[in-house]
Amino acid sequence: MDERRRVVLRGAGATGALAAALAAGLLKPERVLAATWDENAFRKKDVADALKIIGADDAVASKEVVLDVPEIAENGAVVPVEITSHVPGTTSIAVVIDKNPFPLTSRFDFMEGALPYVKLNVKMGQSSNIRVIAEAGGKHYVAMREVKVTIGGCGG
Amino acid sequence: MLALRTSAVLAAAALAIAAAPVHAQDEKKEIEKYQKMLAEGSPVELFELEGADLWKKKQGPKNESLEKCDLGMGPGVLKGAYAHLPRYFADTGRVMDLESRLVHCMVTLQGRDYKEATKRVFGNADKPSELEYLAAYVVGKSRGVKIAVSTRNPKAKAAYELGRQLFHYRAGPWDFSCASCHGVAGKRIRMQSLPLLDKPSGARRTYATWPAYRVSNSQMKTFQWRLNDCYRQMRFPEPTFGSDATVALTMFLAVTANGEPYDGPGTKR
Amino acid sequence: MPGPMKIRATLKGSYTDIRVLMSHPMETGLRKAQGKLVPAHFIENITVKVNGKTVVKAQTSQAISRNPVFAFRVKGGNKGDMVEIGWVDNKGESNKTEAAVA
Amino acid sequence: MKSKSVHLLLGGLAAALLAAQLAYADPTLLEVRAVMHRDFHARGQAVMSRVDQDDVQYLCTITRDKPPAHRVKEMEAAQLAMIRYPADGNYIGDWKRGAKIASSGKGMTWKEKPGQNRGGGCYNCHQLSPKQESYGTIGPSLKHYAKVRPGIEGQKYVYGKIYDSKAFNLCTQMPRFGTSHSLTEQDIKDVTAYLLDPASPVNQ
Repeated sequence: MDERRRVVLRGAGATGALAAALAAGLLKPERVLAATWDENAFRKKDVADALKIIGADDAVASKEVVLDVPEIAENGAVVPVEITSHVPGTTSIAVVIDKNPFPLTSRFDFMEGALPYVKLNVKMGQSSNIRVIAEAGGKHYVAMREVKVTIGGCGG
Repeated sequence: MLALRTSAVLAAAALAIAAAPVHAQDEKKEIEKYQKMLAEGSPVELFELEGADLWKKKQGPKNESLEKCDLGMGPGVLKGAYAHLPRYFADTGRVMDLESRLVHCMVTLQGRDYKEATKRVFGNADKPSELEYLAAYVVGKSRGVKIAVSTRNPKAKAAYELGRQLFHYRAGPWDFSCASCHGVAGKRIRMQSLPLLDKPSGARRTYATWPAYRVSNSQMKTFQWRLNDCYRQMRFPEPTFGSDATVALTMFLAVTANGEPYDGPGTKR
Repeated sequence: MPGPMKIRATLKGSYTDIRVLMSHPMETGLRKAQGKLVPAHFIENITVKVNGKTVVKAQTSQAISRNPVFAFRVKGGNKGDMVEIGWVDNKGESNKTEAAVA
Repeated sequence: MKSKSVHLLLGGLAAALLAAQLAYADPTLLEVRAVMHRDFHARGQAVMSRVDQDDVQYLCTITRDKPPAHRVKEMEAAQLAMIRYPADGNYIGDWKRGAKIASSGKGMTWKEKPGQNRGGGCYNCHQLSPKQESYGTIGPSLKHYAKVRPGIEGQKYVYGKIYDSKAFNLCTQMPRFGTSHSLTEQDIKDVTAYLLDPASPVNQ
């Protein structure tokens, strides 16, 4: 799909090279954004660092952000998560699992026409809090639930 | 830096109030919720799609597809076929389950060698087996059809009786039978609920949701696998794929589940 | 060769429900097989388009379950609208598919 | 298990009967065993003799775990005689090691080598440490078990129960870990310690 552009991005590495590519008109800004993967945020191992880098370290707890998860997961390989933001003007939702080796699991950006809703399956290494952060008008709103990952079966 | 950390900690403290603890009485409800959400967000349909392609794929010495395979309702008839299996097949004089019948079709229609067709009956997440894909596809065609397995044929009846005896047969170093874990209602192993399988109350829903996608190993699992892995955990020798004993046990469970609308391929933890 | 991918888009009155299934190993890079670490292999970007217009862009990590399943929603919609979803993973592999709203 | 030989002999007869396919209802247990010999195969340590029942397994199967009282006493006594108590008279080992054995559900399967991954699978059926929330309910809760089974008598009982559960409750679903050579003497001492040592989480 966008393989050539990805190669350019990967190869560019430093932002300077990317800026140069943009200036040279090789890439349109909007298309660059489409393939961006926020490596810096996804590689953070500490939840506070991950929250900080996505600008959510001062997020306000909000009942407008609805997080539906089972409180007990029989297997950490698949934990279903359903999220709806009722915060007006929500433009993105991020899903963070505090105790995972890399807490930030995903980020969804909603354009014109999309409802701020997503359902997905995440992996959890152990029992942990899951928090979802909705962004609206530059502010962050958060909802959090604890999910217990249990041991099932005979273990044999 | 310090200020940022403090605010993060405070935010976490405020949130802790919102995160309600799990009470024992809610455990069952929450596990049921997990299972429901798991089924709703299941990738099992991907296996049905692959299975459909495999069903139509010409292969083997005869370069034939399985499209004319008779699963008991006539050549190529898939709708509802699984809901009537295992059953007695006059052409082989045997009671057969889905997997043994599929292999029979590979041998007779595609001209394949039995050994080759059963060389790799259980796959893995990286490479599922042919039978796992095919089972997903075929059983999906019985979704919503009531399970109606007949014991009218004497051999079918004998298979049922043998299956019932096998279910209760205690042996092995740990003295287990199927009933050791599946003979009492309302018990669990670790946090895993154990269905009572020799009574319709427990057998119906459980049987109707196998074969299934197992999220613990991201794999589509057949019913032959289910029995195989139970016997492994019972510390028995290995049941031979497609053998009369495995078909008999399946027969016993299927008949006990009669009347339940089939609802697979399922999704399990 | 990426495995199959499947979209189901259904009009639900005031919104359209979009469900997508993707075959992908989503290897964490932390799992060992035969004593060796299996290299990380996971989808990083997903784009959802309706009638050619991008509505959702997602960035994902190795913490998304194997064989990912997502559900999204768009306002309104009409039967026959085309939904196109594509992904790109960390190895540069990609896949996409489309389906009409039913 | 000596009583196996009798059943084996009868098993041969049943196998002969089975040469013609079973076409009648309600097979006897010997016929069932002959089917298993035909339709199962040895794999690794899971050898075919594992499907041969001893007298306890046979009686419990035919009575659906409700053995007649007159048989229970004599058979439990025979099981009791099979328990090898530690020669040093010490039943208590290392509870920390016992905790690992209690948590592990592994060992004795066809995927494992003999003696490998020796687990007791205790949590599969019992509650033990109050801190471990994932526990099974097939067996009774053993939380704070030192209170239930105090003193040296308690230690001897627990050691014996793990070694051969059938000596105390003939048709219990609990395996005979010592009699079946699933756990070693040291393993059983360690699990006994996990259950009874005051420092063990089970008693906290």
